[in-house]
Amino acid sequence: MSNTLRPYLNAVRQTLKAAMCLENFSSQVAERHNKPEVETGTSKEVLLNPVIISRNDKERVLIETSVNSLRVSIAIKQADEIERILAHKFTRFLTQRAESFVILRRKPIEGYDISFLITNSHAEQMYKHKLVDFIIQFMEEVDKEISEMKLSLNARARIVSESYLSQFN
Amino acid sequence: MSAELPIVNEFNQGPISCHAFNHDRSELAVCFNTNVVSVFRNAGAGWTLAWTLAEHDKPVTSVDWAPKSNRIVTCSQDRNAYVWTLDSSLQQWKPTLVLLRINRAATFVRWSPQEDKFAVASGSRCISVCYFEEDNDWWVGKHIKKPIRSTVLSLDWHPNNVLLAAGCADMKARVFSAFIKGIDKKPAPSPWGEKLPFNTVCGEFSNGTGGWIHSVAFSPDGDSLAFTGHDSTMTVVSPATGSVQSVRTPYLPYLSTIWLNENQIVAAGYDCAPHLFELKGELWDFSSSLDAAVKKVDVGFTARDTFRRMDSRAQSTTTNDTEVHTHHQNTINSTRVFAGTREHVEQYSTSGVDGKLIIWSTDNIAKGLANMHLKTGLVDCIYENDMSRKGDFKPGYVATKVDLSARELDKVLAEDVEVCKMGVRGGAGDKESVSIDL
Amino acid sequence: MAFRKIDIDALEEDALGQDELDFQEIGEPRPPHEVEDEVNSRSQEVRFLLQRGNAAGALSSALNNPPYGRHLEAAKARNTQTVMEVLNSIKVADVAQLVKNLTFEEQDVLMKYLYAGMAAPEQNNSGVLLAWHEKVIDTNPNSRASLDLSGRLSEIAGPGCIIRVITDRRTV
Amino acid sequence: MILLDYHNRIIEDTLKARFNPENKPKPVDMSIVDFDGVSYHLSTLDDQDTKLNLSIRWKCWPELVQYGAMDVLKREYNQWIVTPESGYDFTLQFDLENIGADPEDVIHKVSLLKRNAMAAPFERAFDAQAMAEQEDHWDPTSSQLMTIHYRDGEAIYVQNQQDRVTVIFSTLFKEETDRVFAKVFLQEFVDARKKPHLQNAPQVIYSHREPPLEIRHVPGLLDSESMGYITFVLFPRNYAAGAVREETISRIQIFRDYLHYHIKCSKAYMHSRMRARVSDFLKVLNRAKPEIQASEKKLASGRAFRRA
Repeated sequence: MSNTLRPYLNAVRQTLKAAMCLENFSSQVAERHNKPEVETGTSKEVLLNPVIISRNDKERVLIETSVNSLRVSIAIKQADEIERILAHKFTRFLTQRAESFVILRRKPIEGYDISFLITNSHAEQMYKHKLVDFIIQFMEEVDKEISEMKLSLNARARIVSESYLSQFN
Repeated sequence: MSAELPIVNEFNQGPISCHAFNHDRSELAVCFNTNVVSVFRNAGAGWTLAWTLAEHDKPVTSVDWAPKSNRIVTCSQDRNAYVWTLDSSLQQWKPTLVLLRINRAATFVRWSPQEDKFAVASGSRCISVCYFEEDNDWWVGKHIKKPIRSTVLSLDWHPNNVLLAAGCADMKARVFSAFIKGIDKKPAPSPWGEKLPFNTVCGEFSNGTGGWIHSVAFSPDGDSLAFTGHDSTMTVVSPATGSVQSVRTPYLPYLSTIWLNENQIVAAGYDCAPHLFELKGELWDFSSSLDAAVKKVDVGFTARDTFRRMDSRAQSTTTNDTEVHTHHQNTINSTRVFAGTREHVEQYSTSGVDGKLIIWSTDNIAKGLANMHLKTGLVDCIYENDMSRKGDFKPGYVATKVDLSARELDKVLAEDVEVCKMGVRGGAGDKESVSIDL
Repeated sequence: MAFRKIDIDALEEDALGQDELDFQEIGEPRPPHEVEDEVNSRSQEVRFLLQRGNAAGALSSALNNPPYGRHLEAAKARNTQTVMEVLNSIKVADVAQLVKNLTFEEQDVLMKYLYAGMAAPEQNNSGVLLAWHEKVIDTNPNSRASLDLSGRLSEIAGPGCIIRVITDRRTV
Repeated sequence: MILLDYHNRIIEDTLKARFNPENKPKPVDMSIVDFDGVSYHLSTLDDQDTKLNLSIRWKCWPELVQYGAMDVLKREYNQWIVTPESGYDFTLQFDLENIGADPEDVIHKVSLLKRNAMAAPFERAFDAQAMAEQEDHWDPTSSQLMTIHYRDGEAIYVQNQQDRVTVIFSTLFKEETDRVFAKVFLQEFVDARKKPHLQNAPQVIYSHREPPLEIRHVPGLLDSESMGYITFVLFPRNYAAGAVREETISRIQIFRDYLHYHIKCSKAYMHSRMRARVSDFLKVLNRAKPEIQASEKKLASGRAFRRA
């Protein structure tokens, strides 16, 4: 299955590179305000078509773009209940630290596990290509982390049960 | 100053949102994405801060410097614009009040060629053309409203001081008349139309595939208009011949455009490098990137870099060789003429989000293209333009575009090999399939 | 603020409505049944071409003037299905060559269908779509081997056609 | 530290200090806590510092007494039993000058007070099963289902059959995470018997939410998503008289706390892993910010000039 991982990440990288063309755009609705249009959604003409890149029906990335902000939402592979719980705990752990993550959205979008909100000021403060690298690496690492945690949990369970039951002999 | 390599000025004060030079390019007004505009003077030893124009309370979005009358106009997201005049005795810039009468942010400002009025694009779906009223000593704005449906992103004045092109976020580029009685004389007839009362729409165009219009630019003689949209497309319209040519590029969108001369346009934007478009025969087409950035040579690495590189390599599994190999490390948001006349620009300046202001020279373009003709002048091939009109292109265009594999191209240029015939490797159908004989 | 019930911004007559935005580029809409017939006849033609092994022809005609506009959901789904059939039936080896011969217009349309296909992973095979996506970006034939003056080849890439998928409101 | 101790470490240490002849007796008034809501009170009598009282309070004490806890306690602590302190269920009293047995022994035995109290129902079930085995036609209704509500909402059910004794734990998982983790753990418990070296370990059955057959008739069983039932099937070889029986009784009691302890450990481990991963991500993200190579202006004192 890993053969679709590379094209999947490559497609996400290219789409992010294309979508992350942001500029400073003050609000057309609220006077003297400058808000991320993808979140407010008040001026329709500055919102662009959202696109979805999917690897299978579990793993997909939704990219919603607007003139001054971009929202990337990721659905993480959750094959069974244990992975679902681990993914949930991990994303909650991250969203609670969204403050230090700067580009992480506090609440993921409906139907997705984690969302990034990148505004034009982020694209100004940070190198765009490095932001794209970060998101790609984030996607890889989260998958790897969850499967590692699942393995470690199974290993712990085996040790715990064996050490308890082996005393009975 | 027609140095070969581009001159890079680093200010290291954050992203540059806009810049403007004075008449002799000795002084430079720049805004670092803040609410103040810093004016630098180049006393030979680089740019030193001379003045700070502080009147706005929100980020300044655009600045323009009238060469002859030496007046600066700034506009900002706080819906205000100010005209600054230099009080020569106190050596201080004094702002004068401008009544824009807009209730949204001002996004773009340009002096008219005769510098008797300036146009301010705004987010309240209108353009405010301001002229000076002596009796109450302020600038007052007249609104061009219909049929603008969204924020106006960019403006460009026609040489005749009356026509004004505007690129807007409703995916339309329009040409308006900004004729103000009492100030403007009746303009000479132009392909854009004769009777031109204020606010008449002399032309409305779009790229065809959506995308807000980021920049508009009249050709040197004003008969054609080039505009770039967010759909990475450059369109050139000339009402005289009625031709509308859209050049779709495979690159990222362009945020600013200037004409070098009647058949060369430079556009720069999210690809962090100025790109050249050329008119070949009747067909506009993408020519090449004008940023010959030096390759990041690995030799002579400092220890810190090697560790950082090892650290980053150990860290990310994906090959992140997406280092940006261009002079500008981030988006270019404004390109302006630096030296030369409107008909023949010798140097142009670009400023970007990476806080750099770079002055490029245009004479190396001609030389570069020449050597791309590969010396023999034998080049004769057909180039299929991207209007995808199959079959009806005329043979015999001299091609500067070649479609070679990377290896072949390097070989050609590296060894100055004598090349006799080059062409486009086409597939089935009508394109002539010719390959390179080295 | 509960007492303010009226959404003043909706009354702003200049503001562009979503409906108007989506169909601004399309011009006068064609009658739905005419579009449906065209889509059905195209799917037969494509299947016929595929059987005769003319993959390039099948691809070009599948991507030819897609059904844009309002109330055409059935026609759009049908056309997407046709394009998916073509994509799935072409061997990965000659994808690169086929993509090389597409014009810009056909490439943009192909990209739209790739993203439309990926939006419904349960029906379509995302793996195939991803492979095509990679090919369209890397060997974008019309991305000129743009030569900059030092002879260094600038990056061949096709983010441009992705951008047009995002900006073009004529969605498939 | 995978296996939990059976005895109460605090009591053991405190008594070691108090029984130590060098330390002169001094007034003591400590309240100590243990798993499953057990609380102890270690205190000296008001006037005599040499008299040390240790009393225990447990919610399910009456049930334990009903299943013969007093006999077991008498057997273990006969000489030190006194009338229980007010507010507590059972009290032992020691005279520091004359402890009445080898101090080491006493300390170890006393720190197992909770274990000994809980041992009663198991011992009764084991004996009942031993007798039931002799009779050739044994009447199953004669075996008594002993329930110990040792924690709020959770209980242990002990019942003997003719050839085995079943011990059922009903336990409550507060959080969904606990429930899912427990499922993984208990799946391993159930699969453990397949391993060669665990052949004769007791059989473990886990059923989530619906109670096993043996206790289906018991009234008041909470039916909720977070309820789990773990059944241990002990065979005579698991509780052969002597040291094996003592060990088995101690171990079977601590099972519930053992399981929950390890679930919490896993959650803590996951937490530390996530924290490490987050700091990695932050490092990579900060590398995205260009280091503004502001030309460091040096002040006269050599310190870099930082614009405020």
